[in-house]
Amino acid sequence: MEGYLIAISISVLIYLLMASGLALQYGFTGLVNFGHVGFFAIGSYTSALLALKGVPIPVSLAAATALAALAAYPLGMVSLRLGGDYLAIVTLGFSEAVRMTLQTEEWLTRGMHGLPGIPRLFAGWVDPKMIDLCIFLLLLAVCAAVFLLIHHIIRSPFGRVIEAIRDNEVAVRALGKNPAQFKTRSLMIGAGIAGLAGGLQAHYLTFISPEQYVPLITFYIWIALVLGGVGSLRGVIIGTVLLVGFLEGSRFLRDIFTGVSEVQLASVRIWIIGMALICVVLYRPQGLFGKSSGKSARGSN
Amino acid sequence: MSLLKIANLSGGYGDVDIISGIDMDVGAKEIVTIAGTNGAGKSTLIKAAMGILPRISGTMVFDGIDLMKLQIEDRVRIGISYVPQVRNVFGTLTVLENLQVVEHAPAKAARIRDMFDLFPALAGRRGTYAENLSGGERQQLAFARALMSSPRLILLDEPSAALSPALTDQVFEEVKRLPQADVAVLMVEQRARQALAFSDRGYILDAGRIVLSDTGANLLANEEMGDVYIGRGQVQAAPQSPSSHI
Amino acid sequence: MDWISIANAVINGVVIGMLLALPALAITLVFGIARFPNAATGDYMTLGAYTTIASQMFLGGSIVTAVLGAMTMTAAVSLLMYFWVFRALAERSHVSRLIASIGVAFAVRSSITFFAGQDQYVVDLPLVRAWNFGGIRILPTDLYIVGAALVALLLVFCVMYLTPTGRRMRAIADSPELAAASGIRARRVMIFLWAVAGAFCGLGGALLGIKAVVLPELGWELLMPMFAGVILGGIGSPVGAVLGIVTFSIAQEVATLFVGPAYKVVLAFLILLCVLLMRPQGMFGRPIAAR
Amino acid sequence: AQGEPVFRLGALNSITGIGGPYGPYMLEAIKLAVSEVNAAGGAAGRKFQLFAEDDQTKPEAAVLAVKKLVEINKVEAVVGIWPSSVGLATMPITNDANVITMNTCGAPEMLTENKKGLAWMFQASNAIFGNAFAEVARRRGFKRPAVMAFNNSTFVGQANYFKNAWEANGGKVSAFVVYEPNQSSYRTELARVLATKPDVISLSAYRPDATIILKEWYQSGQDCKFIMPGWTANEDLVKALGKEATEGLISISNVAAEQHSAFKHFAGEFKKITKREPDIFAAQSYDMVITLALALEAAGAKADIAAINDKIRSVTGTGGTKANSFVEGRDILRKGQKVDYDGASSRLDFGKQGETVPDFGVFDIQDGKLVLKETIPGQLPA
Amino acid sequence: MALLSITDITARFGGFRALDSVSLEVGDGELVGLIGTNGAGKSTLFSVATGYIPAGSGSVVFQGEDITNVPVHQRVRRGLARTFQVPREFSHMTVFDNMMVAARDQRGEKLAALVFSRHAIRQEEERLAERVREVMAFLNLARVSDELAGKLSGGQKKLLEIGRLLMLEPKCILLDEPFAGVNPVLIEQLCDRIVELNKRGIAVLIIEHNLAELARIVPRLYAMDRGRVIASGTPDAVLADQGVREAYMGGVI
Ligand SMILES: Nc1ncnc2c1ncn2[C@@H]1O[C@H](COP(=O)(O)OP(=O)(O)OP(=O)(O)O)[C@@H](O)[C@H]1O
Ligand SMILES: Nc1ncnc2c1ncn2[C@@H]1O[C@H](COP(=O)(O)OP(=O)(O)OP(=O)(O)O)[C@@H](O)[C@H]1O
Ligand SMILES: [Mg+2]
Ligand SMILES: [Mg+2]
Repeated sequence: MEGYLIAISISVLIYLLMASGLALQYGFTGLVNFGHVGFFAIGSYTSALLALKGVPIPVSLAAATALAALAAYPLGMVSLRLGGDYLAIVTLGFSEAVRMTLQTEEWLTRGMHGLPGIPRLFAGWVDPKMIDLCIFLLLLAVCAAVFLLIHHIIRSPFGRVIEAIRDNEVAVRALGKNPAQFKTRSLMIGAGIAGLAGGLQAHYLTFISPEQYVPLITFYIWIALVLGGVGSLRGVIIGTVLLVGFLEGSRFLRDIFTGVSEVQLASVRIWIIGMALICVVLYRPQGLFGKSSGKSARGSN
Repeated sequence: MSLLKIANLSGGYGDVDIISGIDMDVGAKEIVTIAGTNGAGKSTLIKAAMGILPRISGTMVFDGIDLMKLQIEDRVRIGISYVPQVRNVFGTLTVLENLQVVEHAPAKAARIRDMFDLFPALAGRRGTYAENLSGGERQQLAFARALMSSPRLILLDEPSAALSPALTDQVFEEVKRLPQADVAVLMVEQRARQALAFSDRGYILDAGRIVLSDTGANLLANEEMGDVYIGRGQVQAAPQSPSSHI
Repeated sequence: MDWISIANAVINGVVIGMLLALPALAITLVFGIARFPNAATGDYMTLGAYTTIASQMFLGGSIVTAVLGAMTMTAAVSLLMYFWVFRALAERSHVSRLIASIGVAFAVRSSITFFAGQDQYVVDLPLVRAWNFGGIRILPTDLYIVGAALVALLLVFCVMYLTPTGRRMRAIADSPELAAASGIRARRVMIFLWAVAGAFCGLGGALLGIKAVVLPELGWELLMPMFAGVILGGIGSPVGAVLGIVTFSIAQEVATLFVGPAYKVVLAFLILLCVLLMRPQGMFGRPIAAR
Repeated sequence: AQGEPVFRLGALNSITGIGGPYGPYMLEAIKLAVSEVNAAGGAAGRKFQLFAEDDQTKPEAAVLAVKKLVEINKVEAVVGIWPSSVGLATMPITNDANVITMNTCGAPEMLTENKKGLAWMFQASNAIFGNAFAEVARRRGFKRPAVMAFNNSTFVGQANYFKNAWEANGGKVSAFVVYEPNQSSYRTELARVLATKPDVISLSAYRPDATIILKEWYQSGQDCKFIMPGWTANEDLVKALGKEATEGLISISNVAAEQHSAFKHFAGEFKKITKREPDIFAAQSYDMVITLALALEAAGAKADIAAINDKIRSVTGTGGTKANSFVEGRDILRKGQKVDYDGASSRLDFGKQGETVPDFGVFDIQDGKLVLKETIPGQLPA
Repeated sequence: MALLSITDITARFGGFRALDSVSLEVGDGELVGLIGTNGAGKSTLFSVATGYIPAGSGSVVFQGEDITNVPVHQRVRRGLARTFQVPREFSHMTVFDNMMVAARDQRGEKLAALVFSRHAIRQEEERLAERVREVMAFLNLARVSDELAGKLSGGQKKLLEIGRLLMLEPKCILLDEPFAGVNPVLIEQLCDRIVELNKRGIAVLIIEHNLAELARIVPRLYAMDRGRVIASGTPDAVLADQGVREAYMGGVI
């Protein structure tokens, strides 16, 4: 039982890391990044390949973070010219390009065969039974650090500028600030976090293959973000927990719907997830726990 | 008998009342001006009359019809039209389309021709997307758009803002002529002195309440009000003979 | 590469592009007017394909009635979802509408699989051979597909640019409040929009079902190329959507000959990126005002 | 059923995702086998209690699903694992938890990663399959084969081994195309292959994409043969394409050795439930449960996982008395004899690393029916 | 020597010539007005001067340097700032934050500084907040300090626009109809403030249709019509110009 809970928690925390990166990019900077999974993939493969070559895991994770962040640099340049939905499709294309490359360049990535036998975090350091727990604790610490970092960033003058960019880029330029610079940095930080998440996941799963990095993962992160309420870190946490809750909790539907076949049950699961999405968006406009709009109502006299 | 009768109207965007306890009349063929400081609630009041304000209470009757029950579109149908202060044109439509798109316009083509006669600057730019218009051109278009549907009451939110003196005069002349065509006018103006001069009546709004209402002439004569709300006389009179006041 | 292969690849790209042009039109209309990328588009297509299969299986009748049935069905579902979901979200950020549409996509697809299962279906139509003009192959059924798409495009174009409805649509897209203050009844216009969008998806899905096989993920998998096409063409532009998706498809097919199937997606996206860097608003989009 | 000793069995199937056309039937087959075992009073007196999960054909979903099976349902074995990606991603977990797994994965890495010997491959590995394809092409006298494969590890592996095996004998492959899945047309990919004028195409595909490719091939009017895996080229494919377009396709699948009684029995029961012919994965899934049951029977009611696992090779290996069903095998075991279960999917002789090397049946599709032409022994590449 | 000199600027939109070789100068510390018919090209000229619209031909020289091809934000950093005719507030931020963003070269905008000089940043923030409060008090915005800027009234947004400009401490400011929609009482105060700013050495170029106020404060005036400068000089001279009277004031005496 605890093992399963820990596994789910690990899954939550990995999604959470990714979501926090996206929260910085979209929630606070307004960059519509639909290629988040691309950075995640870059992180995974970088760390996995390095570790398989014998590089110590902390080093490989650092490299994963750095490389994912670097990969975001050119996209930041592109985001200079492209707004909103146009950037969305370009980033989506980027993540697909990453996946195709991983899939095709067999000499490096073994292509579709994937990378088995990636060194596990903490392997050889602690009792195998405790590894998952340790990974969970590590992720918890990483998440906390990342949240603190983001919290600090968005409260700073830097955060104020990226928030302003989200609202009105033209006006930001009129204030003598170069939006491209801020956007690129925000994109790189978010991407780096996703890369780190990817690396950690690779060392947790020990097997990765290109099929894991499909755009659906990006959609999931977006869903988490919107469920919890865009623009608040607390919302990100709740959204992610809810998402994984929907995805995983629906496994236990079997105990409720005893009559239906397995195929139908799978349909019911997806149906419930779909309905939950619609209902949350419809009936909880600010996300379940987002920034309320009440702020404006007070104090006009 | 008054065309639009507002009684004890309160409302706002959130929980807080932006306007409260408003009583106001606009008679048929009357020009009524609302003035007041920035943020007093003038636009909010106009929006309430158009049905755009999210939350209102009180009564509003237009020509015997209870307005509180009507949708925005229906208010247009019974003869109310509106020029907002901001976002007053469809930016992604061309000048011509901005006029064509108005519903309830009898003899549309002829009416559009009239509008282009009235504002020749627009005629030359008929194919331009409205978002590319200059500030003044927009204002003209917005006014023309509101006239399209041959309304009986026209709500104008600062029609002269961004207009050159020549055009301001032209627009005001047009407003002055409206009662002859059986159109009543309720307008918000910052150039209140100019506006009150030809208004039948005026209201001064402050912090969401009506602090003074009287005929246009009487308001202009009220010194204290001038200092606090509508500025001293010479400022507004200036455009006609600018050099004398430097 | 010899020119015959290239010609065939181009023809193939045109056919696939035209097939996807129908749902792409639906996407661009909804995108331009209801202001969000509707992720349920793909699954409306799937619904169209399955409805075609179902009406063939249970009601018999000709393929034409089956396709018409599919169009009606998807239009109905599309309207239903408008009334329940998207109407209420009109004032909200387009990302929340996007997420809601993902929810709709899941709900529609899982409703299908609940009854039809995960296995594949095929539309019951005899196979015909292609006409062969000295190596260049043209399939009669493909001509129908292209024909249907062209007619649909013409229809949308006429409605958008020659009738008041199109103007009203664009006015609502621009500012719902001002549209209402101009006396436009948004309700009617939106009903028209969603019905047309649904019917187009249904038709596209049915045609796709005829051409390929019918699977639960049929439409969902095509979302990305369709969005890419729409964006390439310029959001909100019907002509752009069709030309965009056709260009995108041709690029993919021709690229298959040169860089292979895996990198064709990458290449197509590179083309997209290059076009966007030169014209950030897409091929036929209107430039965003400079001030 | 409380108090009665049970064996907790997990089924991890690809119900949704790309495995959708196969996974649900694999689960049906597993349920069928479980009910047969339980109807016979269980194995060593222990009844099978089944816990099913959907892995969505995705490794990361599979990880959570298998965690749930292991941690919450406390299963002792997991059967029905279909794609190699899921097999490879879940192996570390099942190994850690000491759980037996039985799969249909074809990736050779499954063998090297099977470090504890707890995993059993019921499907021939890609290498063996690729070899068999090449062997059939050679026997049929083809000169210019081309290769087309769905881009995933199984099929790319198959295609590569085909190419290697063919070229090892000095031949040349006229075209080698790996295509991206989930497309609505493969005409340009196909055109690239057909442009090289092959006399046969080794098509490693699943049914949906094979349906489209064959449709487009037929429409193109160009003449050539196809060699395809049995789970794709079967009655369902005929149903989808009609007799004319499928005439003469060569379909290869592993067959139960010598006589088909296990398969016949299974197919009959399976048809009663699902109204259709079982495919090879369903047959393999059925065999997984029966094999496990026999091993449990042989190891005894008190045996631990390791002891049961040890028996798997012995209840299927050569040298025992042949059995074709659980009851037959159990009765032989009860007599104190050694048993050799020959299953519905193959004769199931496991190699050192848990792999099977089945015999392959070569079928031609004639007038919409699969007709067995010959049987060739499977073999690893040289 | 002129602080800002615009020479022979031309700008086209498709076939439409919005600016037709316009030349204009603002001297160091000068206060200059710009009037013109609606659609004359005044706002377009501002956009060209600040880099939002590329100049078709001609040059923009600021502080002796040719900045015709310098990007917008760098022009602002050199001290050439503008307001927009249609306010461009950061609608989802509070009025206070709108003002805070505006201050230039904030230490805390650098990521590295966030980690290494947190104390300095805090001090800087306090200093800025003080200045923001001053400016807001002057513009009558203190009352709405915590409101989201998107919810301000039309006039308040114009004031905010000016407020942000004041935070920038530029050398030369281009004001695009700052008084449109602003209450007359406040206009007078704004005028005084503009004059005061100008006295401190900031050059101002101001587009305004409110001639009385404009003429009261500017010593020099340009008039534009249909993309050209048609007159320049003292307000009296310009407003007496026959062409200007016809084009701008509809011939009214
Ligand atoms: N992007 C554009 N496309 C087409 N025409 C444009 C564009 N931008 C401006 N114009 C036109 O250029 C002319 C000048 O516009 P500008 O905004 O500079 O006028 P202005 O002098 O500021 O007028 P106002 O006093 O009304 O604000 C106008 O006729 C306007 O329609
Ligand atoms: N959309 C909105 N949501 C919340 N509050 C608003 C909104 N619009 C205006 N307000 C508030 O209502 C008050 C009155 O605004 P209104 O626009 O009616 O003022 P006004 O009298 O028209 O001022 P101005 O002369 O500047 O246009 C202001 O304090 C403003 O902050
Ligand atoms: Mg107002
Ligand atoms: Mg202007």
